[in-house]
Amino acid sequence: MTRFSYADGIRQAIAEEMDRDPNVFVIGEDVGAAGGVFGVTKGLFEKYGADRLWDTPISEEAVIGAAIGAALLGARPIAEIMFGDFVTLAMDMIVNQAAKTHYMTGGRLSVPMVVRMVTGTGGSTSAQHSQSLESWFVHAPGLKVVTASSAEDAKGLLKSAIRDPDPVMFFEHKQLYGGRGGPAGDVVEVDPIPFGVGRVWREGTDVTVVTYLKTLEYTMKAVEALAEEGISCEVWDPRTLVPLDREGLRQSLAKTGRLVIAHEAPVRGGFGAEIAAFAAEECFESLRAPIIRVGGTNTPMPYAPVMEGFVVPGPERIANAIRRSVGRPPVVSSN
Amino acid sequence: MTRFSYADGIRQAIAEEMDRDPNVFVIGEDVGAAGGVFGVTKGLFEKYGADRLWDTPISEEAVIGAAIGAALLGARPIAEIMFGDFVTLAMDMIVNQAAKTHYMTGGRLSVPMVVRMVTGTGGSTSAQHSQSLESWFVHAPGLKVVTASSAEDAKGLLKSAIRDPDPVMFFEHKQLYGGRGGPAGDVVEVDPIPFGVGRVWREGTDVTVVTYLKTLEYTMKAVEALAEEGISCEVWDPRTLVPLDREGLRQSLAKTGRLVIAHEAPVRGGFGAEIAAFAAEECFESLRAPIIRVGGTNTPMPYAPVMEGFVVPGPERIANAIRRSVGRPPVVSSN
Amino acid sequence: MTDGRTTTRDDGLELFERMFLIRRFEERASQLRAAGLIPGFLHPCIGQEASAVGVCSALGPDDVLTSTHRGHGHMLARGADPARMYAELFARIEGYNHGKGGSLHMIDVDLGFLGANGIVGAGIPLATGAALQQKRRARGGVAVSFFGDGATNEGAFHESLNLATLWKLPALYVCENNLYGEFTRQDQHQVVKDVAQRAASYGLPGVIVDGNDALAVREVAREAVARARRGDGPTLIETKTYRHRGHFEGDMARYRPKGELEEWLAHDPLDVLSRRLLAEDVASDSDLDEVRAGVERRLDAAVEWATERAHPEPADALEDVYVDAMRGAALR
Amino acid sequence: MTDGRTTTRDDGLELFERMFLIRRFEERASQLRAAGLIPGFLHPCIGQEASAVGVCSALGPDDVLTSTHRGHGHMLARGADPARMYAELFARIEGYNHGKGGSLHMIDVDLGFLGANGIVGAGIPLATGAALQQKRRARGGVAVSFFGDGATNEGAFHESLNLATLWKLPALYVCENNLYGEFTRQDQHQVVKDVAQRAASYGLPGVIVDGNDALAVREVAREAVARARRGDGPTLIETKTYRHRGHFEGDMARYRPKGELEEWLAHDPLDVLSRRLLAEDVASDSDLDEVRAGVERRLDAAVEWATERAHPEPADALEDVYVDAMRGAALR
Ligand SMILES: Cc1ncc(C[n+]2csc(CCOP(=O)(O)OP(=O)(O)O)c2C)c(N)n1
Ligand SMILES: Cc1ncc(C[n+]2csc(CCOP(=O)(O)OP(=O)(O)O)c2C)c(N)n1
Ligand SMILES: [Mg+2]
Ligand SMILES: [Mg+2]
Repeated sequence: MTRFSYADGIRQAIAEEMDRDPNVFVIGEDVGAAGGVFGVTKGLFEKYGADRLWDTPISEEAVIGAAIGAALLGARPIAEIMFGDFVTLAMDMIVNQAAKTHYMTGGRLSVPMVVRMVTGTGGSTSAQHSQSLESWFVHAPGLKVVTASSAEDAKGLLKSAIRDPDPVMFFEHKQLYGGRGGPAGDVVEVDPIPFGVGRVWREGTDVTVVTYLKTLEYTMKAVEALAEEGISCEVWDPRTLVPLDREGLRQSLAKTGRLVIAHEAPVRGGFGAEIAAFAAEECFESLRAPIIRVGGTNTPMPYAPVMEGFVVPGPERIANAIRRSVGRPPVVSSN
Repeated sequence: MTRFSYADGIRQAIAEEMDRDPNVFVIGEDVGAAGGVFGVTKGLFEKYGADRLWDTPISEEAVIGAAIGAALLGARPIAEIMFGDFVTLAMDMIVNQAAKTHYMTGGRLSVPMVVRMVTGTGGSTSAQHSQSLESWFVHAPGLKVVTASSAEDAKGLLKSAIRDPDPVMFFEHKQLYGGRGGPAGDVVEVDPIPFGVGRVWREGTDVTVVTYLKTLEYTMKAVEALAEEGISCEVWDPRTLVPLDREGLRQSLAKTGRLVIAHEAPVRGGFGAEIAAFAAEECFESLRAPIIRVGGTNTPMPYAPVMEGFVVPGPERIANAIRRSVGRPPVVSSN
Repeated sequence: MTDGRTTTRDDGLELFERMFLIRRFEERASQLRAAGLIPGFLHPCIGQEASAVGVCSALGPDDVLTSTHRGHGHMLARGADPARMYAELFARIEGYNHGKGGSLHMIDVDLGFLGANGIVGAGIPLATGAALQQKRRARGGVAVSFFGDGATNEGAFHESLNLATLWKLPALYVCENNLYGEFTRQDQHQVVKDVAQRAASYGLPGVIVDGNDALAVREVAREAVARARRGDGPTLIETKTYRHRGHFEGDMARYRPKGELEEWLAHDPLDVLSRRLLAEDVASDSDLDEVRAGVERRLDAAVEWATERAHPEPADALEDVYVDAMRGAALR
Repeated sequence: MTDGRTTTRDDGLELFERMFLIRRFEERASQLRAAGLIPGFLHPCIGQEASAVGVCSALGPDDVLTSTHRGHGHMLARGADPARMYAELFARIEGYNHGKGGSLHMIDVDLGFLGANGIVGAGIPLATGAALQQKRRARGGVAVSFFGDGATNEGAFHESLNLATLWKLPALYVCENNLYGEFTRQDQHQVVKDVAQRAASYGLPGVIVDGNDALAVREVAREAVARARRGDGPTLIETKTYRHRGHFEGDMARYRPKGELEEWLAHDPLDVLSRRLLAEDVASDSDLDEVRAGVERRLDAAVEWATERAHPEPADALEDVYVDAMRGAALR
């Protein structure tokens, strides 16, 4: 049986791209000798050495800045932000520098950098180690934004991200890694996955559910249950939020006429708003029911597991949103 | 005749609140002795002295952090970020600290701080001095977000912001100030304006246009012209993006059935998405036409005036969006 | 001390009690986590007790503090209630933060303990602002910021110390140099050997002290507090210490050179103090045993109390986002 | 120089030419802005020419630089074309950045001039990363970062110098201390008198030099470059200088103490050099006049050329957001 975890996918993508291109290197806090806090880069330091994996001080701004500066001279750095929440310390570098460089220079310089970020909730890591900030970067022109929802996608999308000539924000959900500490899994061949091509995880006719990262898993659970109630859901994963596969989504909506968007980030101002706005602008004639967003409550992340579970939308809440979308009453109390 | 500029409104709100409450102070780069880069705090240093206006080094993170720390001990600091783009350097302090403190501490501490920010385009200040970042903060639970579109609103909303027990992000558009250097205007009495109450700048029946800051001015121009074409527009300014006056907007949409949202920030992931999503979720039955967002192009801000004018939506582009919303053809080429 | 002793019996035993309380609080927390009672991260400060207790014993009631991810020791040194701390770690309503914060965000408002922090370095600007307000209200209060060696590479450290010296703020910047930032040894994250050297950048005193010697730490802290209260500005104190455990519960600390831990264990802060108390005849073995037994009883009771506290309701998650939430209605 | 002179005729005149070019480029820019040809901000570097020219004259073709909002001097000192610079300031297609950047973001890729920057301090990490890549590719190139006294209070400065010393990067950190950050005098923004003192925090040499003496600046820069190329790591250089004008065009600089400007005018970098060349008999008055006339002719031509360049089309604003925009389709 093939053992191939999400962490394996990421590690293999990095290794294969490092083999392919000497300009690729990894930079971040404890990414080298220690193999990363989540064990994602484990074993790479031994194989590739200190010139390909740069362990840094705790200096997020300078670390991202250094990645950008190296990229300006032709490197292909993969910078890691340990928990996505810490990206708040490098926003100037990412948004004012990396994102705008190509534009401000009239196309004369570019920043082929990847910023890998652990995102999302899990294990009561509470308010400062749990955020899902993808929508900020969607609103920063010049960046591409990737969310990887499976091991294969992680590998294929990361390969594309590393080869991409533009700065790419790469979101990895901490609950998807598949456990630190175990031995590395099998090598599975995955080609680079082109940006801007969504993935249909399940076909359906009644409702389109747009979702990604850990919430995709919850959604799959929800829609399986709903199938037994006779509700046919199409589960659509954008894979890259920028660029967005507008055609793919349009086609799905033309078929189903109903839209539910589910993600872990707080609803207000989240990426779901952008999807909803797109649909209400460009697919209005297809829509047969109000759009529904299911997302994190508009709160920071609490510590207590019971509250954490309330904040993050799970299968029940997603299922009830879908039921509502097709005019069915909710089942059990939804939070 | 009353001379009362937007800058006057802000300056007077600060002065009156400083008179009222010794815990109020201003902190920022060149806000004191120099009176601010836009002259907004001119004259206050002479009157209130160095203990009420703290001129800081160029250290955005520590400046906002210092404001938060002081607020934890009961101060009511008004911190200034000179150009909104520089807020990227203080995102950890604002989002991971100020916004979450009340929540993380189970309600035991709070951060009654205002962050004033110059926002928007004008005068070819190009990519790093022109951004409109309000939607990031809308997506950060724990913050309130205010956009002041007129002199009166600036004064009344800032007073409320200073008195508010929570951290408030206060956006001031650089083109609204009314020119640096002139003498201070007349004192106009304005009461604190409650948060969460939108303002109808013009009543109408065909289309609701949601807009704020400088774009409100352009919108007013556009709708005046459209009135002659027989299109009746309701211009609705949320004034506070968080909290949002959902009821007010709902009522307007119930009347008009059509929605156009206009702002300067790039469309993708902008606040317009949140408004569109709200309408498509909660006012779906009212909607008679696709929602239209008019916003900045999804680009950084270019330097050349002709390009700058193209990026920022002006009266023509707004008018054409409204025409499209009611099924009329565009007039002149819209960008 | 006039009689050649470094301290008195009461004082010596009180310091020892605080330090032993921290040690045992952390050891028990580790077991409680293994037993499934604590859901989140734990960063034990075992080995660093003297630094926390030495500094906090130099403070007065108006003083305030900010801390780090490794904050239990600071909080207990300041006098916090271990029962409510355990309740918070267990994510219960009666925990310090009503179960919303956990280890990384714990506070005690009454004690001026403004919070642990999950962001490395973030407590430093906050303490700086607190010091600013202390100065503004002119009641003689100071603000203390604890942080690690790794945190001194963050911009927040730099900007804050510059502000504080410029404005002569009544602040203490206490760097607990435990030789590691996460899995990275100090010589792999900065070239300077002594963090105190960084004081030169800002024009404030930079003092180095044996961080495992509570009395020595207290002495430099007292001087710094006096200086701050006099209006002479902040001090950077570097306490040289070591964490006996891994970075967090679960980290086996394999990155350490052989023998390093043993060396530091031989300089355990509890032993340093108890040996001194015994050698100077300030306290007896049975005094110390009594203190130890008292602490165990107190912690037994604390754990028991905490274990019996109620869990929050899921929907409590919606509370406390805003002080003024306009009854929740308008904030969606 | 073996004959007791500090330099040769060719070299001396070349330095003078560069400095005079910068001076006159800026003076003309000011007039051109007043005449309405330049729409955006201008931060003139008049008075600081020796620092830019001194450092850049110590560099080789593989070296790269980052600059600040006050970047025209650095760019011209590196050899950039004033005509394309004016074209950029005029926001024309043939400007260095196709009219998309303006003064704050100007670059010359061929010269390794990685850009002015609108964010104070932001060029420092970028240069650090460039130095990292210089080290990785091991061709002996260095990276230079210019920044002001005010920028040294930003976290970016601190974090970058720590990285660079840790990794012994081939970098020069050149702080042009012109006594002010915007309208705030140095003693109002930091306690230390010499920025070079901050080197102590990172363990790299901190060198102070008369920033108005191009030859002195060049000497310390050469040493720093040699050190970097040898693999011995970065150097912090503080060039003591002064801006004769306000912070930006339009600022009347009323915040200056009386007499300060006059003192510095008496130590004008152009005079410092020309006086030396004359005193040492390296060049004559007519040599200098010839250089001046040549510069004026060059700038006449540059302005004329730039004035005649085409404006971009409004819709050009949509280009250059991404290298790989997938034909624009998917990026909305
Ligand atoms: C901004 C930020 N970066 C990284 C981390 C992850 N992290 C948590 S603790 C830690 C090490 C801190 O080292 P130090 O400051 O020496 O404190 P110590 O753990 O030794 O007490 C790191 C890197 C974080 N929490 N915040
Ligand atoms: C992050 C940031 N904060 C503030 C500003 C506004 N600003 C532009 S230049 C400047 C002063 C910079 O001083 P210094 O570093 O000494 O450089 P100088 O202008 O003296 O050359 C300031 C505050 C900015 N551009 N970026
Ligand atoms: Mg440490
Ligand atoms: Mg300066």
